[in-house]
Amino acid sequence: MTAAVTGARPDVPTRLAADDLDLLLLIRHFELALLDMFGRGELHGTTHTCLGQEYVPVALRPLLTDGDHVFSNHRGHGHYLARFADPHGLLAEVMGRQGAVCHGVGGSQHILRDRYLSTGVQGESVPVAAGVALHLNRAEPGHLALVHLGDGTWGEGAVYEGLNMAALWGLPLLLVVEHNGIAQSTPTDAQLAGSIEGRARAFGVDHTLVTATDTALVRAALAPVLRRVREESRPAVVELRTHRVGPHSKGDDSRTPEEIAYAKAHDWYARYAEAYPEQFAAHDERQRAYLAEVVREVAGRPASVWEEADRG
Amino acid sequence: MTAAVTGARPDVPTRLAADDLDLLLLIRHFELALLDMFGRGELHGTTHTCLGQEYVPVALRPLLTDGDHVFSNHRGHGHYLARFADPHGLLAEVMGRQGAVCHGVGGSQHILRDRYLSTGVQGESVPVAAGVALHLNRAEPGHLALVHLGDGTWGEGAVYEGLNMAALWGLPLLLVVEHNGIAQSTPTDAQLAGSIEGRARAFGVDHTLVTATDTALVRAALAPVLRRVREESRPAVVELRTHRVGPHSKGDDSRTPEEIAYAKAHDWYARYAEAYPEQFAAHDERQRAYLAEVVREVAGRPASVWEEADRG
Amino acid sequence: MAERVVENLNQALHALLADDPRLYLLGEDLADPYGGAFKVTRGLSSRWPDRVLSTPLSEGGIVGVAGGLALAGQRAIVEIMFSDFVALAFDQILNFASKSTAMYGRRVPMPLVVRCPTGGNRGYGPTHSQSPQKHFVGIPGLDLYEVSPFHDNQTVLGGMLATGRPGLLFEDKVLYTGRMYADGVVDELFRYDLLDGDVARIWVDDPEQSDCVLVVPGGLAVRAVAVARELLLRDDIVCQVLVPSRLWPLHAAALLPAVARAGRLVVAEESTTGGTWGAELAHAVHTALWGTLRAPVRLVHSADSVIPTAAHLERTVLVQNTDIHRAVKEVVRGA
Amino acid sequence: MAERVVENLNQALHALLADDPRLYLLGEDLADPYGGAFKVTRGLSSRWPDRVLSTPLSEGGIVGVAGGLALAGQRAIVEIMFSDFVALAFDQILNFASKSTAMYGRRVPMPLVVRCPTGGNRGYGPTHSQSPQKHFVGIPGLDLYEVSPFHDNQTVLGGMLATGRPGLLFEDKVLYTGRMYADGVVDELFRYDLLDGDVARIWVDDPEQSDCVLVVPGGLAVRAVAVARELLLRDDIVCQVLVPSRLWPLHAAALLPAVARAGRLVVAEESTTGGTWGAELAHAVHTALWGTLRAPVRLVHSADSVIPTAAHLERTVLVQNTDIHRAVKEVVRGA
Ligand SMILES: Cc1ncc(C[n+]2csc(CCOP(=O)(O)OP(=O)(O)O)c2C)c(N)n1
Ligand SMILES: Cc1ncc(C[n+]2csc(CCOP(=O)(O)OP(=O)(O)O)c2C)c(N)n1
Ligand SMILES: [Mg+2]
Ligand SMILES: [Mg+2]
Repeated sequence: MTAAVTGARPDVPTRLAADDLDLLLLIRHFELALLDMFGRGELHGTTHTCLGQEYVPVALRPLLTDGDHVFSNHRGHGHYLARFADPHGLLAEVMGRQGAVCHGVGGSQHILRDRYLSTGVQGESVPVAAGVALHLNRAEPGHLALVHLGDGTWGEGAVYEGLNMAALWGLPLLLVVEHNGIAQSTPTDAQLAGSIEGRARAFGVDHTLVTATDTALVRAALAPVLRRVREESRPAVVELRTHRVGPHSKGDDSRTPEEIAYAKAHDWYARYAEAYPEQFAAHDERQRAYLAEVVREVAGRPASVWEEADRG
Repeated sequence: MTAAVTGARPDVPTRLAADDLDLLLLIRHFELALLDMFGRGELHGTTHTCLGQEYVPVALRPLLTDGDHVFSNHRGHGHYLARFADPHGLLAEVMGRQGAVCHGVGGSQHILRDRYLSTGVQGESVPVAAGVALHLNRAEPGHLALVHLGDGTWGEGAVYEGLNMAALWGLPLLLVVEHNGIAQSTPTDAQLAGSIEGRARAFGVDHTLVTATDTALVRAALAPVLRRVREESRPAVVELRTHRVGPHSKGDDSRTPEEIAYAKAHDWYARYAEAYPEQFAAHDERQRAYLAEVVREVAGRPASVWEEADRG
Repeated sequence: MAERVVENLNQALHALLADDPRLYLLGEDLADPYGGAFKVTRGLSSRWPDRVLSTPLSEGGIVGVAGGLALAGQRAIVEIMFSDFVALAFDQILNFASKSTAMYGRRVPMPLVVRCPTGGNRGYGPTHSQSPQKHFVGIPGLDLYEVSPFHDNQTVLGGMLATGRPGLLFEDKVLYTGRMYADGVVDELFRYDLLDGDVARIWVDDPEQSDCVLVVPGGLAVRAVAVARELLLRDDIVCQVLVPSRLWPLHAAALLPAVARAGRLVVAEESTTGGTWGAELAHAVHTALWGTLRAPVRLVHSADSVIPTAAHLERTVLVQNTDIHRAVKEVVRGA
Repeated sequence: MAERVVENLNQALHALLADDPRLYLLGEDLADPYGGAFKVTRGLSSRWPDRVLSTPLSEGGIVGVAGGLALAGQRAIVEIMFSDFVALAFDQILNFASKSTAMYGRRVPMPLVVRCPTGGNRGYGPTHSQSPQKHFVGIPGLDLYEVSPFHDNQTVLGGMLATGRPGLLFEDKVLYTGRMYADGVVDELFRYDLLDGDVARIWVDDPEQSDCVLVVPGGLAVRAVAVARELLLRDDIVCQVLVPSRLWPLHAAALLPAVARAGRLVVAEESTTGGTWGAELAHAVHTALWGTLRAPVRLVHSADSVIPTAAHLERTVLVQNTDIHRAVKEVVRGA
């Protein structure tokens, strides 16, 4: 079964409750702050921002419980912030300062907290999440394991191995595909033959296409999918057509100006600002200021400490 | 596109030309001779016979040219014999005697001769064949790379990685799936979710289902597929519903008597014998005797020699 | 007579599954009535159909699933049908299971064992006969063990799971049908005991005295004992055999005293040459016993070659008892 | 000033693709205008769009495709974006590409190079900073090389392809932006030459004389030279640095004479401890020079640990110049 929820460019986005809007903007300003710091040479290593894709974890947030496992990937700041509302812990992790959620060992791409895990090798998490779902199915029915992955990650064989076992064994595994049309520098049509819908169906797995970028519409489209995964204990794939507004990592965007303009034109941020200028301005300013304060505070912390006893 | 050629149990099999029948029976008696020798403890190691599936390479034989690459797997004796009509070289390989096609180094599962290659790690050959097809496409258009694989091998991620690249790049790659309903001891429905058809379609790849076990019908169904792969230079998947009449390897058949009886009931061998008793008897006797002679002759040869210069 | 190694393994799995409701066992074709390619898992899926699962052909995926179970507070044992195919799970082992124990800034238990039927001498050919131990030596967070006829597998597997670190257990395929040793007795000449609960020590007469120490992983234990016997009877050389159950991290503390006393060490493995476990052990010994050894540590292993299928060719590649015998003699006699 | 290492690599690829119409280059994101994650492949896909292909994320599959090209009489170079991901291609390397050179009973050319951007010190974290060389040591049929500022990459890559054996080329990521050395001159104190066309020898005053030999793979070459300089200026220790381009098979013949003369050897690598290339080299040296060394071969490497992301933590794990310095001093002074 494939369900499609369209609405790529509704004329007016749905007005959001304050907490949703705040979370969207928290993620946005977190990412902008990071790029800013990288630009000024204040950060070491690399990072991948989710600019333009913030609404995905925000839409999912009330649909998930603490008992659900979330697997994130390289582009995971939004996923983390939607789950924990902890910009300090995450920024400290990226900067290697005290209070870092993983003591600065994992950095931007490798985070574990409660039932949230991210790692840096694409595709690897799908079988791992299937294993978690195998346990949930037996011991904690009604909970699910969710994997965020990009369109490009469907190049990895591990995805199919995991999906096959999840389908065979009836496991509550949800793959949330953030299909932003590109993998690093490679457009989807140069790295993915056929379709994600076909790949889900090939394993007898339900697929839902969501082209909306409106948090409320996306949430409404996702709610029944999560319910089915929980109640019927079988995997599902949700494909969200989304738009990477920023570079792949720090500053590597080799798309044409037209392609970048196209992504920007689909950015929820500008459109929401236009639709609800007053509500937006107030929240936007608040989150921007909040993040500036977070950056200031965390940057002032001493370096993180990794105790011998924690070294595995 | 999916084309289906049915005919699982036509009342009367098509009468075959002498060379086709001989080849079918050559393979059959080769395999029977091997099992016999294993049973008597005369062979070392292991082997996987293609009893019941002999018609697949026989049907393909006139559709392939010397310029095509064939990739075989663990169940490859029929594939080899259909290509080279060389039971001596193959038996010598299995027995480690002089004249062995790979000096006894490769054994039953690892054979390379001209553009024919088999290896023992399931799924690994699909990307390799895609690489060969990439070359053919550029340098020898009209030729193709064919991979024989089983239903169980679709568990391996490598299959999807290879198929994706072949589809993206428009490569003349043909996957011939011998779907015998089982992988070693595991029934297909316990190891493959969804369908092979779906898995081909997922990559935008044509799929053809062939349920006939009648060599002539199978050949007729395959001919247009191979033509398309060559002319249009794009991959295709052919799924042959077939029946493993023997054990997985030497003697490990844990199927129920009913399951084994079902496979036997679909064996082309008995049905052909029944339909054309005289033609069959003559050819059958000739090939049986020929193989007995091959066994006698090869068993009398000295051990194979592997020269230092050949050791890689 | 003592039980066969395959029975000991099978009983170990029965006992562990019975004791621990969190334990899963995954692998290709391991369900009844087939019970696995080498019959190690017979009877298990019938008793615990929920926790003993035959999987698709997906070595990487299965180890990933096991990693997920471990992450979720469960425990998992995976059977890879032939250890050659563990190559397909290299990423899950290197980059997920072992990394996860430490890369999140705190210890994360990952109780997970990958069982690997290993080695040649069965005519299975180049892709079904390898000894891949060496490729996994020195992965932070990963332990390596090898089945031996001296080590009870319930103790070994239970101990591996208890560490909370992922581990690989190598199982020599020829050993399966051999017998376990019991009660400290090898035969009418040789006795054995366990040092630190890990290193089996096989000796004649006096455990504190030998002309040479021969260290081997479990897969070579029977062969090493046969060589030691020959050396004693034919050459009057007293060779003490040490068989650690844990290959990595090295159990140097338990191995060094005997080597120090004898002043001579031979390490034999079935692995092909280069980058071997033995080279690492040799380095530890050369460093720790610098200036006191009578000869350089001698490594014996298979040739730098693919492993051919035909028995007469396989022999030209795989380490032979005569190779080990010759090495010990040369080290002792200084040839 | 000499060109940067990344430019040397890029020019090498340009030249090889221009010279050999059978050569392909495959990898993720290597097409223009992106030109690869580290920009090594810039400009190549524009000149040879048919033979320089950006691939999907499929490390195992890409190496498989390269194996197919090699089998079909072509040649292939694969770029793995971060060498950590070569774990996903372990099966294709171990069980297909290297096996195929020999397992069919005759030599089969498999001209295929897997390029692996390697190592830490860039804050990329535990799954993007590893040095996986050691896991590939001792695979029959497989060669290992490492990029160094002393070795021209056209010669290295051309030579690797010419052997007909598959090989891995490790490329230290920090080295990319550094400069090549040229004309035998390192700086005002040190000179270099190439032994056997493979081992770069860096010396002060007299190439035949040193207090200690320091062997490092190319990724540590710049660091080793810095250490040798410090040792000379601060400690008055003459340390000769040897940098083999080919790590495996070991180039023992070119390394041993200098070690024999000095009687002291330190091997430094960025790899985490255990099962290292250095241990294998140490064993060869201990055996060949038994009784003539003044001290056991000393190995210096990173800790037994995941590689953390934050710079101040990464330093506590990765080998530091001070570690190498201290090791040489201890070996020379006998501390
Ligand atoms: C196994 C593996 N291969 C390559 C990479 C390098 N890499 C990181 S993100 C990325 C692109 C991923 O594309 P996609 O899945 O579409 O996610 P997006 O970046 O678009 O969110 C690549 C190639 C990786 N991290 N892991
Ligand atoms: C990577 C890998 N895993 C496991 C095996 C062991 N094995 C050999 S054949 C086989 C079953 C294959 O099933 P299928 O693909 O359906 O082919 P069939 O045997 O039915 O012809 C298995 C598990 C292998 N050879 N390679
Ligand atoms: Mg993407
Ligand atoms: Mg099958």
